[in-house]
Amino acid sequence: MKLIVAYIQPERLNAVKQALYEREVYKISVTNALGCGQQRGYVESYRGVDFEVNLLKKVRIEIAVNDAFVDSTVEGIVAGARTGNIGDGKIFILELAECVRIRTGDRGAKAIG
Amino acid sequence: MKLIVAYIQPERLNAVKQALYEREVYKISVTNALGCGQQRGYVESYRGVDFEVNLLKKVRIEIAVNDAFVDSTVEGIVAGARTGNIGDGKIFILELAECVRIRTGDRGAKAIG
Amino acid sequence: MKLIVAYIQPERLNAVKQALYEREVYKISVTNALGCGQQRGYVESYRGVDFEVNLLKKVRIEIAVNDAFVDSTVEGIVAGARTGNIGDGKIFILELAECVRIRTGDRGAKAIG
Amino acid sequence: MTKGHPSTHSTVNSRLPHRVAPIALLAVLAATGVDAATVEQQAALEGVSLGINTTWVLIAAFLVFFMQAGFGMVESGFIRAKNACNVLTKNFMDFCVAALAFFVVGYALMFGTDAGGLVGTTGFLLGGLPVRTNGVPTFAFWLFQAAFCGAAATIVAGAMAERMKFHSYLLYSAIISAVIYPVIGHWTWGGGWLASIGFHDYAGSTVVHATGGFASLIGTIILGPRIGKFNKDGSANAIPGHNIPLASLGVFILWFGWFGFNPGSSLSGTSAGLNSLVAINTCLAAAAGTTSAMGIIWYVSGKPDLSMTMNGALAGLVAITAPCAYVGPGAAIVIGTVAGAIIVAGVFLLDRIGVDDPVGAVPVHGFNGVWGTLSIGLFGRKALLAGDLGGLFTGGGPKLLGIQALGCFSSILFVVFTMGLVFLIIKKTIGLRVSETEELRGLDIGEHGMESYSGFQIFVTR
Amino acid sequence: MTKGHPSTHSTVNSRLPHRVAPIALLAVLAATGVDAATVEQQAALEGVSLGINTTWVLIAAFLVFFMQAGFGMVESGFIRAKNACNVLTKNFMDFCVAALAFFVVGYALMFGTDAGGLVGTTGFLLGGLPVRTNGVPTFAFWLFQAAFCGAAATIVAGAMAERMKFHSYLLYSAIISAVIYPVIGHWTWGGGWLASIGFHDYAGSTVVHATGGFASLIGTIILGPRIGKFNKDGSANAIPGHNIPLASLGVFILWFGWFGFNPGSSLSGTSAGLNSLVAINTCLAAAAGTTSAMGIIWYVSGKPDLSMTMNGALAGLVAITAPCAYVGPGAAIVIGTVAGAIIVAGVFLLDRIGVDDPVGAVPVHGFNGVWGTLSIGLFGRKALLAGDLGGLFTGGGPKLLGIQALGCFSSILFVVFTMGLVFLIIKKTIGLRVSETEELRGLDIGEHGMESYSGFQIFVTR
Amino acid sequence: MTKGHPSTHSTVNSRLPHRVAPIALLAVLAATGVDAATVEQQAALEGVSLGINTTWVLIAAFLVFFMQAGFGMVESGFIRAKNACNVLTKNFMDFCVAALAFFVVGYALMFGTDAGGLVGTTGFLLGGLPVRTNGVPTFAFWLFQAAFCGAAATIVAGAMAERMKFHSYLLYSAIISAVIYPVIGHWTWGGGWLASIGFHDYAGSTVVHATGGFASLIGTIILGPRIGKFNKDGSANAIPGHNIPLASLGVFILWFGWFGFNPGSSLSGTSAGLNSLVAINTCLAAAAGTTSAMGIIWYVSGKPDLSMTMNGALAGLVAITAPCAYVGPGAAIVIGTVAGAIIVAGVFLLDRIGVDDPVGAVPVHGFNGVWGTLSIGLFGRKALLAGDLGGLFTGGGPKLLGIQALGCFSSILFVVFTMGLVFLIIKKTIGLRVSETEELRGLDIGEHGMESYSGFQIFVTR
Ligand SMILES: Nc1ncnc2c1ncn2[C@@H]1O[C@H](COP(=O)(O)OP(=O)(O)O)[C@@H](O)[C@H]1O
Ligand SMILES: Nc1ncnc2c1ncn2[C@@H]1O[C@H](COP(=O)(O)OP(=O)(O)O)[C@@H](O)[C@H]1O
Ligand SMILES: Nc1ncnc2c1ncn2[C@@H]1O[C@H](COP(=O)(O)OP(=O)(O)O)[C@@H](O)[C@H]1O
Repeated sequence: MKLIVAYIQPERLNAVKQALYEREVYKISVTNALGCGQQRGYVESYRGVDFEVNLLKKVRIEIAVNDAFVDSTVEGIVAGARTGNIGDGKIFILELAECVRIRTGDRGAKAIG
Repeated sequence: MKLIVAYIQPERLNAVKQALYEREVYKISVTNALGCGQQRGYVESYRGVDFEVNLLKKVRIEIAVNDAFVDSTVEGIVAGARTGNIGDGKIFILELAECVRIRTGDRGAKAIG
Repeated sequence: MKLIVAYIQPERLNAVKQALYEREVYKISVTNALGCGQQRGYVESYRGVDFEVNLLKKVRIEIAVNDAFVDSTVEGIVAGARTGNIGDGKIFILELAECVRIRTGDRGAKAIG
Repeated sequence: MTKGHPSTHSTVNSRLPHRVAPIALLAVLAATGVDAATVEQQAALEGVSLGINTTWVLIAAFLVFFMQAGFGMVESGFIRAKNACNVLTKNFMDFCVAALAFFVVGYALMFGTDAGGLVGTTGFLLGGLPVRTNGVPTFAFWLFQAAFCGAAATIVAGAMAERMKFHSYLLYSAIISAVIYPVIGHWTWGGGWLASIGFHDYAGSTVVHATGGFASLIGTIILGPRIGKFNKDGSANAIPGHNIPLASLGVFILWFGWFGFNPGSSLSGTSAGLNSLVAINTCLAAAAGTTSAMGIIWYVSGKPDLSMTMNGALAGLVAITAPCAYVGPGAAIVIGTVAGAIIVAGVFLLDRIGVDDPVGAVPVHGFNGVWGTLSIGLFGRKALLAGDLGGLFTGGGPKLLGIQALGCFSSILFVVFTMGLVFLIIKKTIGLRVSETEELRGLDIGEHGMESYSGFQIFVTR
Repeated sequence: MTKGHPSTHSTVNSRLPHRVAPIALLAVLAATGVDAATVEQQAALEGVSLGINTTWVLIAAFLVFFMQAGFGMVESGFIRAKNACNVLTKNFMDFCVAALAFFVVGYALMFGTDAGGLVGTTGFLLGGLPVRTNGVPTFAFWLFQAAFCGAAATIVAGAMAERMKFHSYLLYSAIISAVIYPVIGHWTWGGGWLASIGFHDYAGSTVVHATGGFASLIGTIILGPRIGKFNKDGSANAIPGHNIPLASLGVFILWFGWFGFNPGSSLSGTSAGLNSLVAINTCLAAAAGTTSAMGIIWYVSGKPDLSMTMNGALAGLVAITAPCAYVGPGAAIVIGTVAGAIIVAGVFLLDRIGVDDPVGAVPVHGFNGVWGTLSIGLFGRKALLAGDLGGLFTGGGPKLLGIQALGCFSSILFVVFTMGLVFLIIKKTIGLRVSETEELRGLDIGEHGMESYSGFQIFVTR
Repeated sequence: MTKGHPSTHSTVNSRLPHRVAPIALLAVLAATGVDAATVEQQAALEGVSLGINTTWVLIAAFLVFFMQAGFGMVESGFIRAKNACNVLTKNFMDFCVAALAFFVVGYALMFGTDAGGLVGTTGFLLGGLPVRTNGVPTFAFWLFQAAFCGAAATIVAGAMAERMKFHSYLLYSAIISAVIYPVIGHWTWGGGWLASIGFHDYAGSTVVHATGGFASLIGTIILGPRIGKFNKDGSANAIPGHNIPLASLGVFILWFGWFGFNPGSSLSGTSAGLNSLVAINTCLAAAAGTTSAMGIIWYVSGKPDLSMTMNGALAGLVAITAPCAYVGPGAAIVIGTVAGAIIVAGVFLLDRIGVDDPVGAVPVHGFNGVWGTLSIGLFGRKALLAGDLGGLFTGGGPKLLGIQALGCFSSILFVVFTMGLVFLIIKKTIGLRVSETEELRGLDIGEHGMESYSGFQIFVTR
């Protein structure tokens, strides 16, 4: 099992969800994040004082999948999130030691989906 | 050491905290999340246009524990979060390579608690 | 590759970013979190009813780095976040199995920076 | 030639004062030998006087209407974000339902020809009414009174917030504005039995506020507390409001609107002295209520809690509503100060006895409505009361206090009994309370299918 | 001796009524043998009468000004957080640009000496005007009218929100307040051709609201829908507003301000009966509009949607604006009820035909502006219309309805044509629409370099 | 018979104009042979005139009171969420403390019998005052003035926000409303030495705004900047406000309230022409200030910053406050335009010299208070000034400018000196500033134990 973490542009979230659905990945968790990467920030100003905002709004996605689904999940995220511009985001893949479904107490591969 | 990540229903947070206290797990970190799982979303409408909301409000808990505490922690989360309804949530367990307490520079098992 | 997760005091974020810049770590992701650790909470009251707030506002940082950068990153976070007071925070280090840059499809060490 | 709005306007504008003289009056005066110019001027004078009185009443009515916004902001700001739309919809509909119901039946029950001192019986749909009432056009008088009716209705929205079904609420709202409030209003302001025994309530501490406050009390008791408000041992938990700046704006709007509520109740812009007295009393009592509530909660809990402080302002305003025309500024300060103490004690009391009133409507409107009404019996000045009774501390003996107590408690009894019945019947039939899931997720989504703050990250752990 | 503000004040205060008598009038009256005291009193009376009328107009103007805040809150609350500052800046500048433009040219075009029934030609920079206009000081009249002008301009801000360039908007705003609105206003209120054929629009359902509403319609069509509003198959997506409590406050403020807008249009505080009629009608139509919109959307979509309900209140207010002085309270309720149906149908219609109006400005102000104007031709009462025409259902035959339709549609035609041209020219030259990136990130950052809610976690996934 | 509120009401309503004639006047007039009807009418006329003047003053007072809400929303919207409750509590208590203090001592010091041109000495607790003052009931006059006092006090809340201890603030607030403001007010409006040398300040650019603004300046200097406002090299960081829509609502409310502040200062609803002039000037100066501030910041920083634009509106309003009755609309536009430039320059200046004023209170109220006061010496018209002096650019020579400068600077000197002393003493005794931890966590939790937006996710990294 793997835990896939991805940072994407907020406005791509719906496309990513769509792409994952098509790949039969239905369960995801989403949080709001701020990211600082290659993408240049922008300048805000407030009553005459400029300041650079270099933490840009991103969306963080977390998906636990069985190993067989890793490739299609990654591919789905890329398909949905990619625009070709800097700031498109990153995907991180972690080894998932165990997974528990709270409702039933199921564990492992069975619990994940 | 393990890093335990759990998604639970927001209104179960206090019960989970309580259950963990009873199991001597005092340190947790919490973030706001949206989740899309087996639980059906609901329909909102805005000025006559319906739309399905399938990202439901969840709470994400992160707890780093020594291996000895993994079982009781998982059990505590389940005890606090379980209602038996779809949407109760999931627990993911990751291998934790290292842990550092910023204040003291302590590392490893000593730093975790 | 490692995924470094750190919880710090919100007001130390700028200092941490600064310290990481100086150590040539430019890419980070940030989320809002609530933490419950050794630090005592505080009492709020609302129309005469007191209640203890023991989930304190924290900031969660996530940084993916190549192994060579782990030490300097950890050291940078400590340098920026440490005040010596309880509540300074923790750093967790996870093994990172894979990393993908969405824009280019690059994988591994190349994708991380 | 430049001109403004067309036809009618011109007519209206050219209707100079000397043209409005009623023919009859002219004739009478002419017959008595008064010269024509004087007669014309007398008529003109009355036209101008009517103009200023109507202007006063209309502007006051607009201000009282605006209080509805204040109620909405206080009620929504003091509850959780997930129920804000719901309470705002209730508050909105309170005014709309009140306006329509007060038009169709309420006004008739309240101000129609008295039957047995209990209820009015004429003027349904405003039919068959004289052009003027109490010296101003009946339509202006109606608007002022309709806004009062809306205020009485919406008090309950806050107390029963976060758990009451929307359609049940609509039903409640229609009943209180169409029947309950008008009947109580008739007793005191419509020439009913309380008016005849000399009960005084200048602008409605009892008629409006105690009515709304005690309807809230019985309603919230029947409805039960919100999930999570009380622990198993009976101790109360705090469920903080989600938007204190919005609530504070609401308090300011209410205070602003109260300057229409109280001073406007003279129905007369030419009553310069009276209006000024009422205005200064309103202001000082509110200031005193705020200050004393803040001081007491600071002393008791160690922090100057803003939510309690703001309730103190409202407490002072409610308390001064009945006596504002009958006492001097010094007494107004005393009345407000006591009101501030009552609100703190009242909030603690309700928490102690397990009654869940999310916004403090019961102590603000109920308890202080009683206090304000009674305070006339303590501080009322003979000269201002225009009778031969006065207050206990102002040399008038205990009689007036007795009358005040009788009027206040009989009104409350009536509202508790009738509204209790209404709520019980609703509970048994269509139900009062939303399901637990809906309460946890929030009534905004459950009842209205929408969110108050779309896109914002909000914790709903409580 | 205690005294208030210095010199001028004292002068003003000591200027007792009997001193304001114009010499000429005194002479005339004296010559006719009327005794001096009476003459003085006549002058004094006129002074007082002028005072109350001016007070009425000024207070009404203040209320209409305050509507600008209501528009701002409704418009910003009904859109996404990322564009709130942008629409608020537009709304702010609408009033400021309107005030300056209406001072320099607008007033002259609207109320200057008529040329061919089409446009006014004198009074630029308020030069050469009489001291009084329509019985009140010209400056007071100007302020009331300038506030109307600002309202007409800002309606468009909401409809074109979330995607229009800021400097293009400023240009639009200057043109509508300096030229387009004044010309349409002249036709009806400035003695132009519509006034002469007997077209009635008491407070501006056509002049203000249909003008703003149809400028919005043509503008939003030329501008195109927001990214993500419509799917490829043409079906509409909901893009919920980010702050419904704020929007609801805005609706209350608008309703409050409307009590200046409509009743103030008599320009006369001494018109007690007329003002009271207008006020009650305004209130009842709004209440009916709210109730009917809520009922219908509840029936249609299964939930009492608050955003639609609030639009219902505004719909009722817009619809009653033209007929408020010409119909009775019963008709006002009917007019409001129909308005509530129109708003629901209108919102659905625009979604169906692919027009994206984020706040519902077109159905609220445009469609209901038409309905309100036509309703005079249906329900207008001869006695109130001060002519010999009446409404279709009130025994006046179809003629008035025809005139109303002509007036309304010719005004709309003019605005659609001229504003369409303006928007097209802007589009071809400096551009109407921000870049896609800017639209996605939000205009607050793109156009103003700031955030509305700094520090708050807000999802911008839509 | 239908009737309204009981007893007193009826009495009041039946008190038709011809009944209010003071007996003495009747006797005098009768003795001079004027016939009885005329005498009665004269008395009635005066009653009506009093009614309209009182109505005007009361409504203006209500509007000025409502400005307190505007201040609260601007101040809280322009700071960080973690300190919003704190500034709102301060703002609330400012008005309440001001009302009570102005009742007990302030009014006496300001409007009591003059002693040496420096201070009033009678009327503590409003005792022993005449029934009328400046032609209106003393109570109405008091309310109007008390609201001004509250405004002067609350200006400081914004400038010293986000770091000042709450109980120290309360102390400051009591001192400024009980003593400092009344003394300065006495000099100009209470018959003091500035009034006698012909200093003009119609509605308080100096008396209210410069007083509040320069108290802010000295206070914020003594208090020191917020943590993180300035870098080591002295350059300023932006600390953006957390709720710009709320702040913008606040600006609208202030503008709305200013229509009571300025036009109400005539104390006379019968001064139709004067009130209209003041109203149009107020509106145009605000519009010009907004437009020029937006234009300048756009030019300077490349973006039309809304926070600066809104400050421009307030700058224009402050600047026109003194001259609004003495200049024409053209000059009002010029005064507003310059005010817009002053606010931008002022904000930059303070950032440059290391003074931290979170909401811009010093440049808005302080610098523009000075500019407005001086502008009378530049643009004042002889005819309106009711003396034989005029402005420099209106042919009146430099003398008036000199008097204005003297009055303005001596008032400022007094406030800077006395308030400086007060703040220093507080600093040395109970302390001015909260602890660093508390400042970082926010004063809402530290001082009041509550959060403004419970449940919302808010970043507090700054
Ligand atoms: N090494 C990293 N550690 C943590 N987060 C990262 C890292 N690299 C990228 N991110 C996240 O991904 C987002 C996009 O990265 P960026 O480098 O701007 O895009 P791109 O992949 O197109 O070069 C960043 O804003 C940040 O949130
Ligand atoms: N495979 C997964 N990857 C990421 N998050 C998941 C996954 N499965 C469940 N979740 C999270 O857990 C929440 C509850 O899951 P759900 O399937 O609805 O409940 P249940 O465990 O009762 O079947 C989801 O809303 C989501 O946030
Ligand atoms: N074992 C843990 N699991 C998850 N989060 C933790 C853990 N320990 C600490 N944290 C996070 O770190 C924050 C700081 O921890 P705390 O113990 O208060 O500080 P210190 O490291 O100075 O003792 C906590 O608020 C919490 O968010």
